[in-house]
Formats: sequence, C-alpha cells, structure tokens
Amino acid sequence: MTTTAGTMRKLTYREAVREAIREAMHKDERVFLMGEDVGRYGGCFAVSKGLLEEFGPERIRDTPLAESGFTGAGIGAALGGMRPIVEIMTGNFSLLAADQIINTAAVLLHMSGGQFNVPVVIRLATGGGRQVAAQHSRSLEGWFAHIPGIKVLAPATVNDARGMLWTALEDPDPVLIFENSNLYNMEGPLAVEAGAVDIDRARVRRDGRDITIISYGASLFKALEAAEILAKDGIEVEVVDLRTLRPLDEATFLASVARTHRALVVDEGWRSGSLAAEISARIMEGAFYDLDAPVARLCTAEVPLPYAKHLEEAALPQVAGIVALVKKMVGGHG
Amino acid sequence: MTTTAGTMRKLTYREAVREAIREAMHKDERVFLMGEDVGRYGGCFAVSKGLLEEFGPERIRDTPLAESGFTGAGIGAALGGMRPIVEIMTGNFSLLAADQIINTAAVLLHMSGGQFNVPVVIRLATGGGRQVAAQHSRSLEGWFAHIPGIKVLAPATVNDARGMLWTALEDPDPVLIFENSNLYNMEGPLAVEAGAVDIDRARVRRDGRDITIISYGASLFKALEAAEILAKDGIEVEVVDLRTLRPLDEATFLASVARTHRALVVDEGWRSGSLAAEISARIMEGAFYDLDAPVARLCTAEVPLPYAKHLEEAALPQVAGIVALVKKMVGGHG
Amino acid sequence: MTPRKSAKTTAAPVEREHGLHLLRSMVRIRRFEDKCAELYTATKIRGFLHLYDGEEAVAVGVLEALTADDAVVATYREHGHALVRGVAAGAILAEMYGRQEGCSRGRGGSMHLFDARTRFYGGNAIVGGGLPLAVGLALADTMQQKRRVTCCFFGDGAVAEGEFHESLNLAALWRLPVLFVCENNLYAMGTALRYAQAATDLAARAASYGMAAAAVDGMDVLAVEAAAHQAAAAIRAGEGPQFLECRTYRFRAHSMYDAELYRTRAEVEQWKQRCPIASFTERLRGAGLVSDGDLEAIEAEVAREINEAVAFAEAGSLEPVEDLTRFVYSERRLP
Amino acid sequence: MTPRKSAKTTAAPVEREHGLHLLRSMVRIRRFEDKCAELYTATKIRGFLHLYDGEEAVAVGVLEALTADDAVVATYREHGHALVRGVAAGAILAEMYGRQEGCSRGRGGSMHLFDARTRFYGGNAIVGGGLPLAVGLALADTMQQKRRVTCCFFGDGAVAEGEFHESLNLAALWRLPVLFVCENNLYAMGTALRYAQAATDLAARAASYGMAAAAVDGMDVLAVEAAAHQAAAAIRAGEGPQFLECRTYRFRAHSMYDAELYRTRAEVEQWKQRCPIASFTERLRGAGLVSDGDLEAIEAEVAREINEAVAFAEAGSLEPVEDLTRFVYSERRLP
Ligand SMILES: Cc1ncc(C[n+]2csc(CCOP(=O)(O)OP(=O)(O)O)c2C)c(N)n1
Ligand SMILES: Cc1ncc(C[n+]2csc(CCOP(=O)(O)OP(=O)(O)O)c2C)c(N)n1
Ligand SMILES: [Mg+2]
Ligand SMILES: [Mg+2]
Repeated sequence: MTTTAGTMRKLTYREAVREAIREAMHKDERVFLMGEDVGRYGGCFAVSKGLLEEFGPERIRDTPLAESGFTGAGIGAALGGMRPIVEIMTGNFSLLAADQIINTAAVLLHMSGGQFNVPVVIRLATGGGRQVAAQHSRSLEGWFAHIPGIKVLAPATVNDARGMLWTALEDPDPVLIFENSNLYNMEGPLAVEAGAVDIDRARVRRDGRDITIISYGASLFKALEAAEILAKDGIEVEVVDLRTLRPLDEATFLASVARTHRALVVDEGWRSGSLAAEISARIMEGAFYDLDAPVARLCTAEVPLPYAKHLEEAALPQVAGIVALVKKMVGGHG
Repeated sequence: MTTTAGTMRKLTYREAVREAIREAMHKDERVFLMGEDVGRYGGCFAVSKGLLEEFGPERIRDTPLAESGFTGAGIGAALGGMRPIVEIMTGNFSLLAADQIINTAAVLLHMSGGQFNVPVVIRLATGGGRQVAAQHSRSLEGWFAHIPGIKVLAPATVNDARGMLWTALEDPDPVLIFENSNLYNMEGPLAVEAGAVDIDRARVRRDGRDITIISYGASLFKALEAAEILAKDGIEVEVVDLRTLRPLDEATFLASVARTHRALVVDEGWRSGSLAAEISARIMEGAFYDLDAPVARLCTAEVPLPYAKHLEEAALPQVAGIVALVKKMVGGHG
Repeated sequence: MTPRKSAKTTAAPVEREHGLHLLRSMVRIRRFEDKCAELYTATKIRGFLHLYDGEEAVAVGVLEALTADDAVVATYREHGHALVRGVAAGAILAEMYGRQEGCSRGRGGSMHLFDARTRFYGGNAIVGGGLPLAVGLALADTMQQKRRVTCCFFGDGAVAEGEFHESLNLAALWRLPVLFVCENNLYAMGTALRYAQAATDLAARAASYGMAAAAVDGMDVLAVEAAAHQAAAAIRAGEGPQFLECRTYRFRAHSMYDAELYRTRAEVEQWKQRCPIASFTERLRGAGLVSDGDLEAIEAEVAREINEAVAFAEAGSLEPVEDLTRFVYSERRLP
Repeated sequence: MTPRKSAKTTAAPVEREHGLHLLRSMVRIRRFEDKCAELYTATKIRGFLHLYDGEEAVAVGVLEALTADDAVVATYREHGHALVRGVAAGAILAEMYGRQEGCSRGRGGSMHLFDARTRFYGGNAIVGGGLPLAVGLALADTMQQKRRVTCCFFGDGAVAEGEFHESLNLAALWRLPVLFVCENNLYAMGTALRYAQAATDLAARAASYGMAAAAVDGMDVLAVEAAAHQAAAAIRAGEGPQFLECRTYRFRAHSMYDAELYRTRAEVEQWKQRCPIASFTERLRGAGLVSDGDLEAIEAEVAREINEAVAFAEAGSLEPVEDLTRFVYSERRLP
C-alpha cells in the first residue's frame, strides 16, 4: 500500500478486501472469518494474510474441506447472533455448498414468515483467465443471481472491494460477494476517509452518447479500455458498472440506454442463460422504443474453459472483441 | 392405460415414463435405474412402480440418501460402459448433487480432450403448484440450462415423456430430464407404434398469426388453454413448445416470431435470470426488426414458493394472467 | 471411542407429577397427529404431511433435557417437537391451514414450523440440511460464551448424507455444544436402514468422529429422558457434542402419499405392541401412579386443546395477495 | 471392524530386477517433477501445478498391484500416477504446454491428465470429486461381471468432504471393487490434519463404514506395494472395497503459489530424512542389490526420457482456435 498526495492513497484490491475485513472485525466483535486456509495458510489468494496473527484462530477460523458443512455453519452462526464472513475459495466449490446457500440461507426468512433472517456474508473468488482450466474458472455470479432471497455483489473497483463488504455485513440478509481473482493485484485509489458504500445502485463509470456498455467485475475494465480505444475513433461509449447483480438496479442502465439508444452487455458468464440475457430482456421490456438497434451480448464462449492459453483467451470476452462489436453496432445503423 | 380406437391409446405421463424405462431396460441390458426409493417404495411419484418386481434390485437400485454420491456413481457407471438412469427425486435435491453434475459430468469430455464421454441420464421431478412449499417447489431446469456440457430436456406431452427418454439414453452426453410433477397424472394419446423422438427441435403446438407464446413443460398447457380462450376473442395465438432447453432450438421460435411479430415467454422459473430472459435476448438478437412490440415474460414471482394456496397460485404463471397479458400486448399495438 | 451402549431402561419409579406430565405430552402429540390426518382427508391441510405416531417418546424425552434458552432444529416430521417445545397448537394448525395466524404465517406449512420465541429453528425439509445449521448455532453460542445447547433432530436416512458427515466432524473438531438426536425409525421413506447403511449401528458410526454416542430404546420415554439429560449435562459441562440414537418406529405411512409397499402389516403390528404411550401408561398404572380418572382428565384436556386449535385455525385469515413478495428480503436494517 | 494396523514393513529382500524397477519408477517421478518446477519458473507451464516429491512410494507401490484392465482415478497431484500407469512423459508434458499432442489435447493442463488407453480417468481438481466416480466405475464392473479393480487416490483433506462419506458408504453397502488410497501427507494446503479432523486415524474412520482398512508407511515402497497387493487380492476375491491409508509427506509447497507459512523448515527437513527414494536406495545397496552403476544407468535413462519429453512438448502444436467449442458435446453417436 502506498500513500499518494492529499487524502487519497493507493492500494490493491486484495489489500482493500483485507482492510475491509480487519476494520469490520475491529468494529464489531460478532464478525469473524471462516473458510478453508484463511488462517495458517494466509488465504488461498493471500487476502487474509496476517489476520490470524491479529485476531487469533477463533475469529480467523480455518475449516476442514467441507463446503456444505462450514457454509451451513456460517448460516447457523448468523442465525445465532454472529456476523460471519464465510470464504469459499472459488465459486466453483460453491457447487458443493449450493444446498445450504439455496435450500437454507435463501429461504429461511420466507419460510419462517419473517422470523429468522440470515445475516451471513459469503465471499467467493470468481473468473477465468488464469489457465486453471474448467473446474477452477467459472463465473457463476450471474447464475446465483437467479435465486430470490440472496443478494449478489460483484465489486470491481478498489473502493467497492473495500466498501461493499462492510455494507454487506450490515445487511440483514445473505449476501454473496464475488471477487474476480484477476483483480486482486490491481492497484487503485482509495480515499483515506473511505467508508461504506451503497449496494443498491449501478454506477456510470464513463459518460458517452453513442452506446452503453453494461458490465461488472473484471470485464468492466475491458469495457473501459475498449471505450478509450473507441474514443480515438470518435465513438463515445457510456460504461455502466452493475456492481450488484441481485437485485438489479435497472433504472440506471435503462436511463443510460434511453440516452445512447444502443447497448452491449459484456459478461464473463456463458451466453445462454447469462446475466447478460437478463439485462437484454430488461432493456427489451423497459427501453424497447428507445433502441436504435438490438442489444448485443459479449459473453464467454459456451465451453468449459480450456487450459491452453490461446483457447482460453479466445473463449473469454476481450477488449478487441468489444471494440470490433461496438464499431459494427454503431457503424451499422449510426 | 386404456386403448382407444385405431392405433392410438391413452395413457398417463407417469405410465409413459415408466414404459420408456421398461422398454429401454428390455432393449439394452446396460440400462438400469438408480435413485432414492425407486425400488421397494415404488418411486416417490410412483413412476417406477412394479419395475423392481420385473427387473430385480440390481437394475432397479434403491440408493441411500446421498445425492452427490449416487449421482456421481451414475456418472462413473456411464464411464464404465453402463447406461444409467439416475433419478433425483426432485430438482431441489439436485443442489446436493450440483458438484457432480457440473464439476464432473459436464466437463469430463472436454477436460479429457474428447476421450471420455458420459452417457448418463438424470431424471428429476420439477415444478410448483402442489403446496409443498419453498424447499420442494423450484423449477430449476432453466437454471441448469446455463451449463455447457449437459443437455436439458423438458418433455410436456405423453409422447415426449415416452420418446425423449429413449433418445436421451442414446445420447453420448449427460442429459437431464425435468418432468413436471403436475403432469404425471395427465392422460394423453400415444401411438401404439410410438418410438423415439428427436431432442433437437422445438415444436409449434398450435398455429396462430397474432402472437407467439413460447413455453415448455406444464406451462405449455396453460399457454394452450389461454390460446383457446383468446381464440374466442379472435386472437390467434401460436404456441411453441421448447422441449429441449439446452441446446435451444432458436430457429423454430424465431421463425414463429417472424410470422407473428409479437412474443410472450411463459416460464415457471423466477423472472430474473430465467430461461425466459434467454429467449427474450435471442429474439432481441435474431428477430428485433420483426417485432411490433417488446417481448414479454410471464414467470414465477421472485419469491420462494409459499405454502398457502392463494399465495402459491398468485406466484405462479396462470391462464388468466396469460390471457390478460396477451390481450394487452395485442390490443395495445394491434 | 466406543459408543455408550443402550443407556439402561430405568426401572426406578418416576414421580407421579412428572409421569403424568410425560404421558400428557405424548398424548398431546398422538391426538394432534390423529387430528391432522383427519383434516388432511378433509382437504383442510394440503401439501406434504408427515406424522409422528409411534415416535412420541423421542421428542418428549429429549426435549425434557432442554431449557428455554436452548435451540431446536428439526425436520419435516416436527409437529410433535414444536408442540412440546411450546409452540401453540393453534399456531401450528393454522400454519397447516395456510393462515397468517400460523407460526410461519402460512408460508411454511406442515414441514416448516418456526418459532423465534421458543428458539425453534424449523422445520427443514431437506434431509440432513438442518445439521450444518445446528453446528452454526452452537458455534455462535460458543463464540459468545453462552452456555446453551442446540438440539438437532434428524432421521436414520440423514446419516447417509454428506452433510451429516461434515457436520459431525465440525462439531467434534470444535467441541461444539450440539446434541445430535437420530430418530432411527428403521426406514427412510421406503428404504430400510440395511439397504442404506453398510454399518447399521449408527451410534457406533457417530462415535467414530470422536464424540460420545449412545443408543437408547426410543419407545421408552424414561430411557430417552435419562439419556438426554445425561447428554445435555455433558454438553453443559463442556464435553463437546453428544450423539443420541433413539431406536423407534413410525406407526403411520411416511407421508400421506405412501402405499407402504416396503413393510408388512405384521411388522407394523408388532411394533405397535410397543407403543410408547400404552407401555408408559401401563408402567405408571402398575406402579399405582395413575388412575383411570387421570387418564380421562388428560384425554379431556388434550381434546379441549385440540378443539380450540382447530377453531383457531378455522377462524384464521389469509394473508393479502398483495403481500406475496414479502419476506424475501428483510424489511428493516439490523441493530 | 477394526483397521488392520500398519501392515508391517517387509524386511524380506526384494528381487533385484523388481527392486530396480521400483526405484526407477520413483526416480522417474522425482526427476519429472523437478523438470516441471523448472519449466514453471521458465513460464513454459502455467496455471496450477502440484508436485508429488516425497510421495513417490505411494503411487509406485500401489500401482504395482493393478493390471492393465483396472482403472485409476486420481487428483490434481497426479503426474506421478499417470507416468507410472503408462501415460507417455511427452504426452503429459505436452499437456502442460497446452499442446494438442498432450494427453488431454492441452485442454486440461497439469490437473487434468486423462488417458483412455490406460484407463486413467483423471486428473480431478475438485477435492473428493473423484470418489463417487470411482464408485460408479466399480459399479459398472460389478454389473457387467468384470473382475476389475478401480483404484481411487485422494488426499487427507478429502476425508472431510461429504462426498467421501457418501462414496465409502455406497462402496461398502454394495461391496464394490474399489481400492481407496488415501495419500495422507498431513496437510490439505496449509491445514494440518489435526485442524481438519476430530479423529485423525483415517484408517479407523474408514473401517467404521464396514470395510477393511489399513494404514501403511507411505515412505516405504515395499510396504505400500505389499499392502496394495493384499488389498487388491481381497477385492479380486470378492471381499468388497478396501481402504489403504498411506502416511507420507510432500517435500514441496502445495502448489507454486504457496508461501508455506503453516509448517517449519525443520519439519520438512526431518521428513526429507525419510525420502522414499534415498531410503529404498540404501536398502537395496545394503542388500547388495544395486551398484553405483545401476543408479547411474537409471538416472541416465530417466534423463533421456525427460529430455525427449521436453523436446516432444516443445515441438507440439496448438489446436486451431476455430476448434474452441469442440468437446463440449460428443461428435458422434454411441454404439
Ligand atoms: C436431500 C433430500 N433428499 C430426498 C428427500 C425426500 N425425502 C423426504 S423424507 C425422506 C426420507 C427420510 O428418512 P429419515 O431421515 O429416516 O426420516 P424419517 O422420515 O424416517 O423421519 C426422503 C427420501 C428430501 N426431502 N431431501
Ligand atoms: C472442493 C474443493 N475445495 C477446495 C479446493 C481447493 N484445494 C485444492 S487442493 C486443496 C487441499 C487438498 O488437500 P489433500 O486432499 O490433503 O490433498 P494434497 O493436496 O495434500 O495432496 C484445496 C483446499 C478444491 N480444489 N476443491
Ligand atoms: Mg427414518
Ligand atoms: Mg494432503
């Protein structure tokens, strides 16, 4: 972490998450972190490194390999008055905890007629692009966003990595936070006084008039990079960061599309049944008559992610693909 | 089962599935049925009743309550040369087997570079409407349709219940068949000579010129009923039965929308991230300039299904809701 | 660690008042379940309905060992547990009627009874799903230095589930105050234990996780009570989780859909000879502790309670349809 | 059923040819892994890489007990198993290079080696995920009356997973021909066994499912081989599944990302004193069965194999990008 001029400092996404956890644990003794290798190993992505020394093994709690068991235990602990942060190493392993997340956490409040809410926060690493192959590369955040009863966050910026966790901990209901593992090393500015941020609204990260790109997580930066390139060709792209995938803030992206009349959704999920499909459908329903052209989607190719670098790159949405698609969309019916 | 005139006979959806299983087991000794209570209990929905007596406990194999274990065992048995039919009582419990379905069955062919295919068929009961509350009422077929590497079928008719299972068993890859439990008692005609059916194509179940309703499973019949009612008001509805949810046969519904210029998707999944969203997005991409009005979706309300009858009915798509929505859509911009 | 084998049946006499109390509790369950069956046939109750007849001694005996502060996690076969724990019969029945006066506002039904006041955490219809939850409740207590017990009921069928394994290991590893109560009624739906488990001694299996485990005659309310008291005391003394296998039998079908193809009438009749209520009544009578008058009084009292419960449910109201999407997310922030 | 305790270390001399064969197999693994580490540093290999140094005696000893017909299911730490099973070193290395000449066409990488010819079913990177698969393969064999063994390797960490539990019960219940081999290297990533299991005697835990289970010194290739032979023979004799816990240690970090904060250098050094290759070499030497010349010959032979493998991988080609979406679904119907 390096301090820069004025009231801003620079730190990595990883440090931002770590600070958010530390801060929460200092502020509220009910908060604790639980998951595989969060303690003695230092966290599989080194997010929790050093926290064991600071808080001890009760509150930085290493678990056995038992995703259903410890996720369910986190849900139970939340019911019992604690504010657990459960770390599931990657979203892929959440498939082993899907029962507890969906059959328990998501429905207890409802089934009990409002009596029992579940204030658990579940953090999961997500995303492809690191050549770790099919079983370690999925982006399931959009998929989980289908489930009523949970909230799904996808912080992209350092500021959101820091602020959304705290807001999630204050939320009375189960919140899943998907952290794209490609972002952990990314540096970004953070106000020294930075605090909690809302988890209700999408944000326009770049203004533009010609087309709206809607994205989130690591893809957001690909969209922003593409926008820079397109600006040189005189195409002004507006970029919306969804931030929260469930519940969706459609007002923000519908307003943007109403201004630009064109939209592209960039999403690391597989195309069929993607979150991008939902965004497209919402625009269909809420901004159809504003559209000058059909909404387009750029998603991951419908293939389990291959190990080979050239194939994996071809499978994932990339800057060049965004640029080419936008040019076609804007050029075609300008 | 009652035989009617000529070469048609009438039987229930349940009987059709049972016949399909029986027939497959007679034709191919590699086929066997495995799952909780498929044998001695007679099947939780009585689908496999009588089969234990006919085929014995090796091939009608009761399993312990261990969804991951026996689903994975089915996948392994398929690898080992068998043609297992794994029954997971309801789609809700497939959350306990999600790891094996998604982390194993869906990716083995790919990860092995084409060496190991997994010819397993997994049958699951699905759907709400029986007052069995949140943990027993989900429609997850559209959700599973997001996953590359598996195929997802949703037979609605007696003919499809009979024919799709056999085709699924001949498929070299993992196939999930979602049987809506509200259909088991439904009677329908079946040709005495009925055989396998394709699992590649959607079907137009009713012709019409004013609007296309796209649906599948139990909702299909609500759509057809609504179409009957609307016909009395002079609104001619074309009804498309998707049949296979992954991979989607978009050609059939795009062609229909190109004729009718309007579309409504009726889907028992929750709206956000539903299969209906994917259909809407595909129409956006493939038939935007054919549309006279935005594609609409009628899905389950975004709530875990409540036990109370009046609330459950209000949550699910119903005939009256379809009729009202179609009237609005056709009337509004006729 | 080897299981403590069948905690021996107490031959010692029970205090009259306590004996009557236990008997009354069991009778309340039996009559309540009978009424539910009747109301199901009358289509007043819908959905799945799983009754507890024959297993009353388990819920009654075990719950005696808990205090008001303790927590209960149960299954879809939980009417009896809720009743004995102190949830009003009317609120339970109204729940099955789908009324907003129900203990879960009519949103849960028979399988999802909840009650915050008595720390009754459901009503879970995913077999094995309640176990991790119980582990977490106990973890919260431990971290908050609260000396409370979380009591988790589940069936013999649940023992095969991975969540059983993960939960027992976690509880033992972290020495959490969980009382695991396995209601071994020999069947999971239609699957007999011997078709589900390679090793059918469930207490022994539990002991392999390094926790104290005992098997007890689940048809004997005093034996269950004694074993539960002993286990709860061990938990309160900080000895970590305890496992209690209660060997019992369900007299009725698994649910209202079950054709009972998997067991003989003779087997059921044999077990009915060991009815926990009849046998306990005989014991009390033999010891001169109850009179026919007492029994009549209990039946009358229970009948009144159940009649009032039916009236309460019948008089209940429906939640407005406009409220459909409530309780998906909380309506207020937390403290 | 109690575990057969540590099958005793064979003091009996081994035949010279067989001794050399075992030694050569272990050396092949060690040198191959060293080369992988080097190539990872040179960024020729990417993604996750889990090396097997220190554990060689397990794969080598166990796989001796299998025939060509048997099946193997392994984990992400499976280079050694693939090599010894007969997958060409070049095909394995080409896989890690992401070349289409790789044993999984470059789609799997280090964690997902597959080979139909040797019935090598991967290469599974979900901890515990291979166990149900192995159960199913064995079920298929049983139903087809094929007398084959399915050998399933997994780590100590996997024992906590629900899938372990479900698989062991199923295999025991149905008496399936599975050889479960637990590579207990005392750590799951950075979590020591004592922080993961309430009861750390894993063979005893396995025995609780009603299957024969033994623990063996996993640093002693002869002991492993003997125990594996015994277990495989029992399986072939129709005695059902067998469990073998091999007590071993990994000399390197968990993966290339691991800072090894969770164990001391001293501990690692102590275990290195028990290196399975060095100790077996000493034993062979002590019995006068190998000469320095033999050792040099082995090293030279292995070096040649590995050099050729590197050359093969380097010369490999990339699959055309147009083929990206192949192998999601099969390209042909089945017989
Ligand atoms: C995970 C899961 N699988 C299957 C079912 C369907 N099911 C409901 S109850 C039951 C039997 C459970 O038996 P047991 O645990 O012995 O409890 P009992 O009904 O005998 O009290 C089954 C298979 C379910 N509810 N949850
Ligand atoms: C289900 C699942 N959870 C977590 C991980 C991440 N992970 C990979 S290896 C590993 C440790 C496994 O330890 P063990 O089973 O002892 O095998 P070892 O690596 O020691 O050979 C973990 C936690 C995973 N791959 N799968
Ligand atoms: Mg039972
Ligand atoms: Mg290990």
